Formats: sequence, structure tokens, C-alpha cells
Amino acid sequence: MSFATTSRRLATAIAVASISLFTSGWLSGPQSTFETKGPVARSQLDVFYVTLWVTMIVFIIVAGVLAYATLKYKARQDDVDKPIPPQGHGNPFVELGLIALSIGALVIIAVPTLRAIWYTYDIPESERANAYEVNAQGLQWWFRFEYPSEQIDGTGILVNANELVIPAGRPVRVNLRTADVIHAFWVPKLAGKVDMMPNRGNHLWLKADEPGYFWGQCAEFCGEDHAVMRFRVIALAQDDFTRWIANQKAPARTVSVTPEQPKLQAAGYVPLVNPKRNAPGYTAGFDADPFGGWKRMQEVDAGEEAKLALDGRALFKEKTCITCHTVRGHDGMGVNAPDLTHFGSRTTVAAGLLENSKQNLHRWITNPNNVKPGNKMYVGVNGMSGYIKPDEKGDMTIEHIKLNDSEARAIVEYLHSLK
Amino acid sequence: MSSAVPLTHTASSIDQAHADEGKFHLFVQIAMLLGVITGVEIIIVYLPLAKWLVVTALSVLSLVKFLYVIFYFMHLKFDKLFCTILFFIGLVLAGGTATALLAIFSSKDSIPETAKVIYAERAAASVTK
Amino acid sequence: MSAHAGTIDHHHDHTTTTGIPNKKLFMWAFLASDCMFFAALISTHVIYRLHPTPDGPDPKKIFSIELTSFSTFILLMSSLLMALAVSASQKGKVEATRKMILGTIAFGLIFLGCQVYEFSHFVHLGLTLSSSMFGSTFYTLTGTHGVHVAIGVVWLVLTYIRTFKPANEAKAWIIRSIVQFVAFAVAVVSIMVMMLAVTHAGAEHGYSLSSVLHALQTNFITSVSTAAFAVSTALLFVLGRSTGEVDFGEVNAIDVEGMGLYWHFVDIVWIIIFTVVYLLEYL
Amino acid sequence: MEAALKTSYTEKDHAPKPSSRPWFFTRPTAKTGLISWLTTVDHKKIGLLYGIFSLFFFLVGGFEALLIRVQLAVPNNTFLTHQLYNEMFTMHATTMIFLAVMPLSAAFFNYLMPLQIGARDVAFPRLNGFAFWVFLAGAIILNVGWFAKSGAPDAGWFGYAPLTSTAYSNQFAGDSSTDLWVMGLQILGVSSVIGSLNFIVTIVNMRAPGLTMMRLPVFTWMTLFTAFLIILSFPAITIALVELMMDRSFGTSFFEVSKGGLPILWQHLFWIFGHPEVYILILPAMGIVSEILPTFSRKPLFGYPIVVFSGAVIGFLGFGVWSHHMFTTGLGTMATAAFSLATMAIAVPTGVKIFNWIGTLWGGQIHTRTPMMFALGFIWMFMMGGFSGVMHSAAPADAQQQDSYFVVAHFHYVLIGGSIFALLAGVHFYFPLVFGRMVSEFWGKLSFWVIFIGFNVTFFPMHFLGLNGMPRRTAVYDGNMGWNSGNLIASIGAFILGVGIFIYFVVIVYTYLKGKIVSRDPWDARTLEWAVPTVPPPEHNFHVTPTIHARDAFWYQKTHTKEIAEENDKHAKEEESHGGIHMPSQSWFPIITACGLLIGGLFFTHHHFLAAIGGGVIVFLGVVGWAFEGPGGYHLHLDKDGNPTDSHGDKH
Ligand code: HEA
Ligand code: HEA
Ligand code: HEC
Ligand code: CUA
Ligand SMILES: [Cu+2]
Repeated sequence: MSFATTSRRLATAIAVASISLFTSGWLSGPQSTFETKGPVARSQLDVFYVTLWVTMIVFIIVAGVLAYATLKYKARQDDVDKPIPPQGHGNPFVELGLIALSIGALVIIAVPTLRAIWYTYDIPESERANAYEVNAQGLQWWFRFEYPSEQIDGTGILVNANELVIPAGRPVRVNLRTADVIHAFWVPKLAGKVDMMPNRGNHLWLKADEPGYFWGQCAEFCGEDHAVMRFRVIALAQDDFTRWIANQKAPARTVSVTPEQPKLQAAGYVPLVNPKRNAPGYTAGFDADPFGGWKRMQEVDAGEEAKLALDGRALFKEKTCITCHTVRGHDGMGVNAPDLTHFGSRTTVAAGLLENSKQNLHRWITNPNNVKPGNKMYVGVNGMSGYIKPDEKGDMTIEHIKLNDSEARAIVEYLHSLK
Repeated sequence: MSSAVPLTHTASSIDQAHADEGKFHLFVQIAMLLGVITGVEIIIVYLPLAKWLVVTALSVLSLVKFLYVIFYFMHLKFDKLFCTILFFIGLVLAGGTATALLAIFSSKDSIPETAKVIYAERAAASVTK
Repeated sequence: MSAHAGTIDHHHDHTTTTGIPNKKLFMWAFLASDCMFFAALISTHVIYRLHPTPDGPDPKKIFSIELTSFSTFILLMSSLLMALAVSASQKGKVEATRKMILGTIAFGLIFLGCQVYEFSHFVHLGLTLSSSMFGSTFYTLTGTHGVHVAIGVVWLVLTYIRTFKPANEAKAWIIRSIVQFVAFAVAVVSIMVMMLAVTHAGAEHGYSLSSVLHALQTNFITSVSTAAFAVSTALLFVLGRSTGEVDFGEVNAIDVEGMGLYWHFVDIVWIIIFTVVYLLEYL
Repeated sequence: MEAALKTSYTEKDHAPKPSSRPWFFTRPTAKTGLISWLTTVDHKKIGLLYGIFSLFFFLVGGFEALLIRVQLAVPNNTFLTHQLYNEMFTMHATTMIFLAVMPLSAAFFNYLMPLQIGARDVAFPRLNGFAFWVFLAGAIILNVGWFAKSGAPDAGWFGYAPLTSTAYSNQFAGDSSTDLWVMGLQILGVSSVIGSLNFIVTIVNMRAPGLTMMRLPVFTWMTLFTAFLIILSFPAITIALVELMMDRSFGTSFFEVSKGGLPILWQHLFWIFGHPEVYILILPAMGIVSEILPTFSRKPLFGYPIVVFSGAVIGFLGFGVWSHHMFTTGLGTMATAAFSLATMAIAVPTGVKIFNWIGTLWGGQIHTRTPMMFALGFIWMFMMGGFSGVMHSAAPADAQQQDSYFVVAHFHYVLIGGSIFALLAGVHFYFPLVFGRMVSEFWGKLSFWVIFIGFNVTFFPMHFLGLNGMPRRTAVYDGNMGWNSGNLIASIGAFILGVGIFIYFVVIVYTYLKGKIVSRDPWDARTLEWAVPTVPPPEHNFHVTPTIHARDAFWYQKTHTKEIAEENDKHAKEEESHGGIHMPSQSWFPIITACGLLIGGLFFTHHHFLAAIGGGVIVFLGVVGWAFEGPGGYHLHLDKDGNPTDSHGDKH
């Protein structure tokens, strides 16, 4: 074996190894379609593998022949005076054979495809009795989730935003609606996407095998902030889920102020000074164990400053937040914005964009436009003025809501107390 | 194609004149026929027949009118076959596309939310009947 | 007019590969394309009719099947005249061609007039482009068809004028053509105005001669239109007399034929629209 | 028309004398200089105009792509705002598809197709000029948004309703960017349809004697199929755009949900156009490759009839698969299954082409010159793109891929690895024909390799990004999603690709100025376009209309030189006795009419309806002038050396 071939083989081996090493990390992540966590995503992945293997094999054969032909019939320098090659025009049997083979290959793909189309379309008959139903509605640029089977006396059904909590191990039917443009509901680990089409009653179904915390994202271009229209799905074991529902159905928590309560040296937080536009909202600590993080959020903060939270509650009204938001049991009946009744127990702010830390919340409510340019809280929605509003003539905008640092701290404290 | 059509390629001018004379009458007759078919169509609509029957009849009659116009008024019958092929490529694709669209939109999954109200009303009405 | 008139074979053009004249082939390809165009438009209408909105109007209460049948008939007859015009032009009969073209124009205008009347009547009943989905699709579909007819009429008018182009280009034919065109335009607009006034008057005071005359005399705009119509038709009449040898003959038959193909196609589109948009509503 | 001309000018005596024509009907006759370009009806000049502008727009679109890649190089980048990013990918796609690839294909159609069929020009030369100027008008309208307050169009290249409705357009400015997009596409559609009708008539009707359909060069066949696809698919988007325009300007409710509108209808109408459109982008490329491979393998195309037939099948099937772009819209099981299967079926005729190209190489003498490198690269890359297409066609798998970077990878493989590679190959291949100069092998191949590597480095990682859940059309992404390295590599690749493209352009400009001058037929080619008497070809293309005896007509000529020479002599005499070579006259009216469209379009989009009517009047006057001007025409006579002397106006 010559040195050249050895070294070439070595180089190939290294290349292959490094590519697979390199790409192994490329197939895993919070939205990987390979790390499936439910039967729907799994059946879609299975179909993908079929297509992958069939096309890979076809590719290897066809490309092999192509490479062989190119190298074998390559003209060499000394070919120049060689007679021209035979001027053959084709061979119908070769053609027909290849056509037949291609059709055969496609049939291999088609059969599982058809099966999966029907399987993924709706919950199998046998599991339907066990199914749970939720509604998901897309809005520019956040998600509203409704639990039609959870009635709350006097106010209708349970509503939540940006974090969909579902029972694990049960098929869930998600009815997809939109309030404005087209959005799409996509939780890659649980199921492929289905669009939320205006004037159309779409749905999808999914099932989480185990309790867990899943990333989702709007997957249809829906305007300026499409990139940051995200959400989460949290699957809970059945009794956790029942408990969670019960808590959600209760009105918002009111902090109790006892004068003798010692003023805790609250850890507080340092608000980012002029945080950069698009500054990331995630932390490694949370990412390491997001489900645990979610559970922690259900507990009341250790250093809760009740007084501050009460101030915040007043400010929440004063600053007209309530025109858009609802904190059920407290003030507010706005429907144009995410329901904040139990906002303190959510892990994200601004439609899955930022982690729900006090610092991030502060950043969001003091300068929403910097976090999510052009969002409807900043510019207003359905005739409600946001942080800015148009002047009388309608061609300029003026500031409407402004929070200084201490006001923001109070509101942050209040919102975080809403467990 | 053209050889099958005696109206063209006539050598003597007398034949030509005859042919043209014939064409004039042909055109007038076809126009009358088209008028009559239109009349029939209008009447059919008011007849107490099954809906599918009326729709089929209307489709067939319109098709007949359509074909008469393209083959006679537009001389497809007297022209090279290629013109017919050319036009029918467009016609067939257009017809196919329209049919596919209508099929898609009449499937259950495609019923718009705004129309569901009407369907619900109708269903309710039929229950009370 | 040319010596070789008898030798032009209208179904073959020996300078092209297939023997089909280029213009004819172009027209047929265009019509194939137009099939898709109207298929998309008609499908839109039907799809929305398939799933009506709760607040939509009932077309049956709006349509007047008599009027539409009449205009359908008119369009069919215009097709006949158009076919005859093509025949005449192929025989080099300029005078007959002109007459048939004028007839086609007249029938096309009656059709358009009916449509204008229909539209204004529907708007009166509260159906507008934006009042409901039915309004949107109905007006867009029939309006697009109407635009096709209108383009056809303009084309016919221009061809009509073209037949007067003298063999000797040195004559002042351009000014003459412009005058002819403007006269046409004035005549068309003024008669439309008059007809609308008459129908309104008829609807209000009954269709008697006196009420019609009254309508034409009292309103300033309508009386001006009446005068304009009289003048322009007179002008057209004068200009319409033949003036010496013209540069139009059998070789131009292909142009007339192309125009004819267009006109007939617009007609068959209406055949479909009449059935799908109007008749089916009565089921 | 040609008939009318021949009879009116050769057999009648009243051909117009220049002095007797009114001044505004005098035909421009300049053969060089600005006016010659503005009024040209020469298919070769029009082809060049298309070529130059499309390459320019390719650079513009590429520049936009580079900005996109800069923004995505690192997570949460702030290089572009969300709004600007959205404008960027919308315009990148619109520019690349409608202003770069389609017109570049049109450049080849215009330049080559008449040569390949042995014609002197297209069937309607003035209409051909018109198509180009209308294209330019549309291109201008699409791009003026960059210089206006409301910005460039930002709703994505398929502009899904209801995001395009006035209610959701730009939140503050009275937004005209979407109107510009609508109007621009509408006008480009007019251009494409008119151009295509012209090509269809030309190919069917203007073939040289002996050139039966089954002897047509494959490129001409693909031109024909593309033209059919264009005339049959553009009406659907035209209607969609009309409906959108009515919604935006006249208060209709086609896509207005509160009035019962169905935004999904937009998707159907768009993709009824959109899917045939992607074959409009690839078929010309396949045609070019089908010319290059035989030439450099020194063998005829393997299975010519099947390659042609499969092109027709692709075109036809292409009309029945549109909903595969809508698998996630909740079509229902039946429709999903039907469209899924139909889409898979398209792999068969496409595969047939690949097999036949390989068959062409097999047993040949493959000369890997620069154009051949691009052509081989095309087969490889297009095949890969095709396979990811097949993965999409399995609807359940597509539920995870749709609107993810996997799609982005798929379509760049077929669009760049497919269309662009083939078109770049074509530019090199036909450079000697068009300019009489040839690219240097070293620099040509260097640009190929840089482009090839850069392309794969850019787009191969995108498959992984997509499968790893990265959605497309996102201006920012978080750093904890596992997408960082893939994006960074893609961005680096884009710059390598940019360098490759840069070298490519420098090389062609250099070649144009200083490249090696070559004689006719430097590649030992096979099809008729190379049979022109000189490179660049003379205005009248061929001294004598060639007679065709075989499929690879030029190859036949080269092997039967004596007979052909005799035949040509005979035909030359005949042609001269018929009055010489008939040539079409130049005209001002195409550009005037197109200007009317531009003016009308611009005013309309800004809702100055009265002024828009002014534009309409210009169009009307242009058309009338055009009609009354008449086709015109003059005759050329060749002297002994083949130099033309023309005879204008007088009796020919
Ligand atoms: C040049 C343009 C071009 C071409 C040629 C193709 C070719 C194909 N495309 Fe692609 N496509 C696009 C351009 C193109 N596409 C674009 C621009 C989009 C995105 C639009 C947007 O959303 O912005 C898109 C999106 C797109 C989708 C929608 C994805 C989504 O949004 O969810 C789908 C789904 O089915 C698809 C499928 C296919 C298929 C099956 C082919 C086939 O024609 C491919 C056939 C070729 C081969 C298969 C390779 C060779 C064959 C063999 C060697 C034979 C043997 C093979 C087998 C037996 C498998 N394409
Ligand atoms: C033929 C079509 C075509 C072509 C050729 C390209 C070419 C390229 N595209 Fe294209 N692209 C599309 C069609 C095309 N694209 C479409 C249809 C979309 C979908 C849009 C949508 O979602 O609506 C898209 C979307 C798209 C995206 C996804 C955006 C998103 O979803 O958020 C990306 C991201 O990387 C991208 C990158 C590129 C790159 C790097 C190239 C490169 O190949 C470009 C190579 C060229 C250059 C690099 C130019 C070199 C120029 C110079 C060197 C001169 C520079 C000049 C100055 C600096 C003065 N494209
Ligand atoms: C014009 C209506 C409007 C007003 C007024 C308004 N908001 Fe909002 N708010 C919104 C909208 C819309 C969103 C969703 C934004 C997004 O994610 O795109 C939102 C989101 C939020 C969220 C994040 C919710 C989540 O689940 O991610 C918080 C917290 C919030 N607002 C707090 C406030 C506070 C505090 C005020 C007052 C100072 C306020 N809002 C005033 C409309 C409003
Ligand atoms: Cu909502 Cu994208
Ligand atoms: Cu497609």
C-alpha cells in the first residue's frame, strides 16, 4: 500500500469521524425532531427515516455510477486524436428498467407515508375516550391557551397564555385558531406543525410519553416579530395536572401583609442598564433542568416583599395595564393580551422569549420595544393604547406608559407574586 | 384534419361562393341553435326536477354551446388540428384545476368557520322539521 | 382589391412551418392561457358560493334573469356577426366587413349597457364591492368579463377605423382616424348616459314617450348628451363613407380573425358565467 | 404576420416611401448606440439586455442573501432589525426568482432559441422587445420600496394572506410596500406571458426547413415547455394578485376574514402558480445541461425522445401537486394523501433525466472544461436537492420540515445547485458564441470550485438546522438551541460562495474585455446555434436559412460539409430572388408602452388613480401607435463575402 493511498484513507477516516462527531450535536437540542417524546412525532420521524434510507440508497447507486462514468470516460491528454466515441442514442430497456426501479423505490416511501397521514391526523379511536382537549389561539405575537373543559364559575373557561400545560400519557387534541394572521403550532418533540388558519377549524393531536418541558415556536411567518413568537408545553403527571388545574382555576393570589413580618434582605436584582436589543433571555442554569425550573416557579418566592407587591398591584391599575390584561380576582378584564392571573408561576415572559426572572421581567415592562420590536403591548392593539399611542392627527406617536425604576420594581414584585 | 373538411381547399371560385353561402347559413343556424339552448337552460332551472339532473343538464348544454362556438365560430373544425390541441391543453388544465379546487373546498375539513353558522342553522332547522 | 386575392388560403400560411399563421397561433395560445385565468376567477366565485357567509344576500332576490338572458342572447348574436365579419374579410369584402364589425360593436355595447345598468341597479339594492363576499366575487368576476368585452369593443372600433386607412399614406388619415375614434367615444358615452336617464325616468314615471322625451330635455347633462350623440353619430356617418382605395384587404383578414377569436372566447366565457353564476342560483 | 409582410412587400408595389410616413411612424434605424438598444427588436440584443439586467439583479439578490447570513451568523444578532430582515428575505427571494433566474433563462431563450431553430428572429420581434421593457418596469416597481418611507415588501415571497391585507401591513406608515409587490409581480407576469406566447409561436412556426419537432435541440424543447408552464400558471397568480389588489384598494373582501374570506384560497391560487414556477426555474437549466453534456462527451444525448417526453411529463404533473406546499394547513387526509403521492410521482420523470445524462457520459470522451464542470456539478447538486424534495413529499415527515431550514436547504440545492449552476455553465458555454471570446480554463475552474465548496458549506448544514427545529424566516434565534455552529458555518460558507461568485463575475468581465479570441465553434459543438457564419453572429443570424437533416444539425453539417455547401448556395440564390433576407424594423412603441405601464403602476400603488389613468392612456396610445405603425421590415442583401447591405423603405 503506497503512502498516498494510506494517507488518503486516513484523511477520509478523520473526515468521516469529525463530521459525525461534529454533527452529533447538531441533531439534538430543545427543538430537535430526532429526540421525539411522543407517538405523533415518532411516527413522523419513522416516515422521515424511510425517506432518508430510500433516497440515500438511490443516491449512493446513482451517484456511484455517475462518479464512475465521469472518471472512467474522462478524456486524457492523449485522447485528443482518438476517434470520436460511438454515437449511441439510447436504450429503451435500460430506461424502462430504471423507471420501474424508481417507481418501486417510491412505493416503499408511499406506503408508510399513507399510514402515517391517517395516524397523525386524529387521535386513534381506541384512545379517544382518554383524550383531553385544549384550544390554542395564535395572536400577533403570542399564544392564548384555553381549557374548554375547565369551567370557572361566572367567568367562563380557564384561559392561560404562552405556556400550555397538558397531562402526560394522555392524547391531547389541540384545536387551532387564530385571531389575526396565519400562525403555526409547532412543538417538534411532540408533533409536527399544523397551521392556525383564519376562518378554518384546524386541529392536531399529540401525546407526551412522560412529564416534561418542551419548546415550541410559531412556524408560519406572521409579521415583524414572527422570529420571537415562541411558547412552551409542559406535560404533567395526571395528579400534578389535576392540582395545577385546580390552582389555575382559583383567582389570583393576594399577598398578605403582616406588619410584624421582618423586612427580609431581599436578594433583589440589578436591572440591566440599557440591555442590548435582542439580548438573550436564557440562562444555562435554567436550561440544565427546565422542568425543575418550572416546578420551582410554582412556589412562592422566598424573599417576597409583600408591601412592594401591593404597590405594584395599584400601579398595575394606574398605569392602565388592566385595559389589556386580566388578573382574575384582582383588577383587569382586558382580553387583548396574555392573561396574567397566575403569571408568577410561568417560566417565560413575552411569549417564550425571556426567562421569567425578575430582571427579565423588569426589562420587558420598562422597555418592551427593545425586547420585541413593534410588539402590540408597545404599539397598542385593538384600539387600546400601548406604551405609545398615536397623536390626534394620527401620524405621530407619543409616549403613553412610562415606568421608572421603582415603579417597575413594584410591578415586577406584584406579577411575580401571582402564583 | 383539413382533408376531412370540404369547406376549405376549394379550387374554383364557384365552389368557393357556394361554400361561403353555406357557411353563412351554417353560422346563422348555429346562432339560432345557441339561442334556443339558452332558452332551454332558463326553462330547465324552473322545472321541478332533481337537483343533480338539472345540474347535469345545464353542464351538458353549456358544454354543447361552448363546443359549437369554438369549433364553428372560431373555426377550430376547419383549422389545423394543432390549434385544437393547443387550446385544449389550456382548457383541460383549467378544467382540472377548477375541479380539484372545488373538490378540496367541498371537503369537510375545508368548511370555513364563518359558514359553520349557516350549516348549524340548517341542521337545527331540519331537526325541528 | 389585390390581384392575388383568390389565392390566399385562410387556413394555411405557407411561410410558417405548420401552415398556421403566426397570429392565429398566438391567439390560440393566449386563449389557452386565458382559460386558466377565468378558471381561477370563476373558481373563486364558486368556492365562496359553496360556503356562503351568514349575512350574505340572496342572489335570487337581486338577479333579474330576464335582463341577463337578454344580454346573453345579445352576446351570442354579436358572436354571429363577428363570425360573419371574419368571413367577409376573408373574401376581401371591405364594405361588408365594416358593416358586420359595426354590428358587433353595437351588440357588444348593448351587452355592456345591460351590465352597467345591472351593476347600477344592484348597487341601488345595496350590493356593492365591499358590502359582502358575494358582492366582491360577483362584481370582480363579471366586471373582469365586462372589461374583456370593453377591450374587445375598443379593438373592434380600432379595426373599423383601420379599414379606412388609404392606400396612399400621404393623405391625412391620422387626423381623420383620431376624429373617428373620438366620435366613437363620444357617441358611446353619450348614449350610455341617455339610456340610463331614460331607464330611470321610465322606472319613475312609466315608460311612455313623453316621459322619456321629458327626461332627455330637462336634465342638463342628458340634453348635452343627446346633442353630443347626434353630432357624433352624424360625424361617424359622414366619415364612414368610403373614400377611395384603402389599404385593407384580404391580407388583413388574419387580423380580423384574431380579433374574432378573442371576441368568441369572451362569449364562451359568458356562456359559463351565465350558467354558473346566474342559473345555478335558481336551483 | 410574416405572410402579410411577404405578400405586401414582395408582391405589391405600395411599400411605404419614407417621406410619406408621418414623423412619429418613422422607424429608428440606428444599429449602434443608445437608440439602437432602446428600440431594438433583434432577439440577440434583447437576449443580452435580459442577461445583463438579470446578472445585475443576481448580485443584488446575493448581496441581500449575504446580509441575511451576517445577521444569522451568531445568535441574537442585532445587525438587522426584525423589520429589515423580513424585507431582506422577501426581496432576496423575489429578486432571485423573478429578476435573476427567470430573466436569465429568458436571456438564453431569446439569444439561442431562434438560432437553434434556424430562424432570423422570433415571430413577433416588437413584442419581444416589449416583454423586456415590461420586465424592467416590473423590476423597478418591485425595488423602489427600498427608497420609500414604507420600505421594501416584507410579507415573504409567497405573501400569504391575510398578512398582506392593509390591516396587518406596517403598523404606522400608510404601507405601500405590499402594493408595490403586487403591482411589480403583476407587471412581471405580463412580461413573462407575452414573451412566452412569442416563444411558443416561434418554436412551432418558424423552424428551418427539415427541422421536425423530434429534431429540435433539447434546449428548445425546454424553452417550449417552460413557455407553456408560464402561460398556464401565471394566470392563477394574476387572479390572486388582482383579488388582493381589489382588497387593498377597493374594499373587497376576498381574503378579509371578518367578511367570510378564506386566506387559504390565496395559498391555493399562489401555489397553483408557484409549483409550476419552480419547474419554470429548472427546465431551462435542464435544457442547457442537455446541450453541454453531449458536447463535452462528444456523444449525442442518450435517450433524446425520453428526455423530451419526461420534460413534458414534469410540466404536466407540475400542475397537479401544488398543495404539497400546504401539507400543514389542515387539508384533510384525502387531499394530503393525493398530493403526497402525486408529488412523489414527479421524481420518476426527473430521475429519467438524470439517468439519461449519465447515459450520455457513459462511453463518451469527457472533456472537463469549465462549462462541463458546472454541468456535472449541476447533476450532483440537483440530485441532492431532488432527494430532499422527495423527503418533503412524504407529508407526515414534512410536518416537521415545513417552514424549517430543511426546506431552505432543499430549495437552495435545486435553485442554486440546479438552476444557477446550469445557468452559470451556460454563460461560459455560450460566451464564445456571443462575444467571440473564451474564458480561461484556470480561472473558470477556480471559480467553479470556490462556488461549489462555498455552496455546500452554506447549505448542507441547513438540513441539520431544519431537522433540529430551526424555523425559517426568523431574524434571531437563541443560543441554547443547538443551532449556533450550523449557522456560523453556513454564514462562512455564504461568504466563500460570495467570493466564488465574485471571481466568476470578474472572470467574465475580464474575458469580455481581454479574453482569448476564438473562432467559430471552439467546443466542437453539435447543435445549430453554432452554425452561425461568424461569432458573434451577424444580425441576420445565418447567411442562408439552413436546411436540417438530422437531430444534431451542426454535427451533421460538420460531417457533410460538401452537400451542405451546395445546398446553401442554391438556397441563397432562391432567397435573393425572393427579395433578399427579410429583417424586422426597429420601433419606439414597445418601450413607450412599457413606460406607460411603469408610470401607471407606480401611481396606482400610491393610490393616485387619476395619474394612473394617465399611465393607462400612454399604454393605449403606445398600443395604437404600434398597431398603426405596422410590422415594417426591410431586406438585406449579402455581397460575395457575406457582408450585408440593407435596403430600407424603397421597393425591395
Ligand atoms: C428549481 C426548483 C425546484 C425543483 C426542481 C424542486 C423539485 C422538487 N420539490 Fe421543491 N421546492 C422549491 C423548488 C424546487 N423544488 C422551492 C423554491 C420550495 C420552497 C418554496 C417556499 O416555501 O418558499 C420547494 C418546496 C418543496 C416542498 C414543500 C416543502 C414545505 O414547504 O413543506 C415540497 C414538498 O413536497 C417539494 C418537493 C419537491 C419534489 C418532490 C421535487 C422533485 O421534482 C425532485 C425530483 C428529483 C429527484 C428525486 C432527484 C433525481 C431522481 C432520481 C435519481 C430518480 C430516483 C429517485 C427516487 C426513486 C427517489 N419542494
Ligand atoms: C434562485 C433563487 C435563489 C438563490 C440563487 C438564492 C441564493 C442564496 N440564498 Fe436564498 N432564498 C431563495 C431563493 C434563492 N436564494 C428563496 C425563494 C428564499 C425564501 C424566501 C422566503 O422565505 O420568502 C430564500 C431564502 C434564503 C434564506 C432563508 C431566510 C429565512 O428564511 O430567514 C437564506 C439564509 O441563509 C438564504 C441564503 C442564500 C444565500 C447565501 C444565497 C447565495 O447563493 C447567494 C450567492 C450570491 C452572492 C453571495 C452574491 C455575490 C455578490 C457579490 C460578491 C457582490 C456583492 C456586492 C457588493 C458587496 C457591493 N436564502
Ligand atoms: C395595549 C395593550 C397592553 C397594555 C396597555 C399592556 N400590555 Fe402587557 N402585553 C400586551 C400584549 C399584546 C402582550 C403580548 C406581547 C407579546 O408577547 O408579543 C403583553 C405581554 C405582557 C407580559 C408577558 C406575558 C407573557 O405571558 O409572556 C407581561 C408580564 C405584561 N404584558 C405586563 C404588562 C404591564 C406590567 C403593563 C402595564 C405597565 C402592560 N403589560 C400593559 C398588551 C398590553
Ligand atoms: Cu406567529 Cu409566526
Ligand atoms: Cu412545489
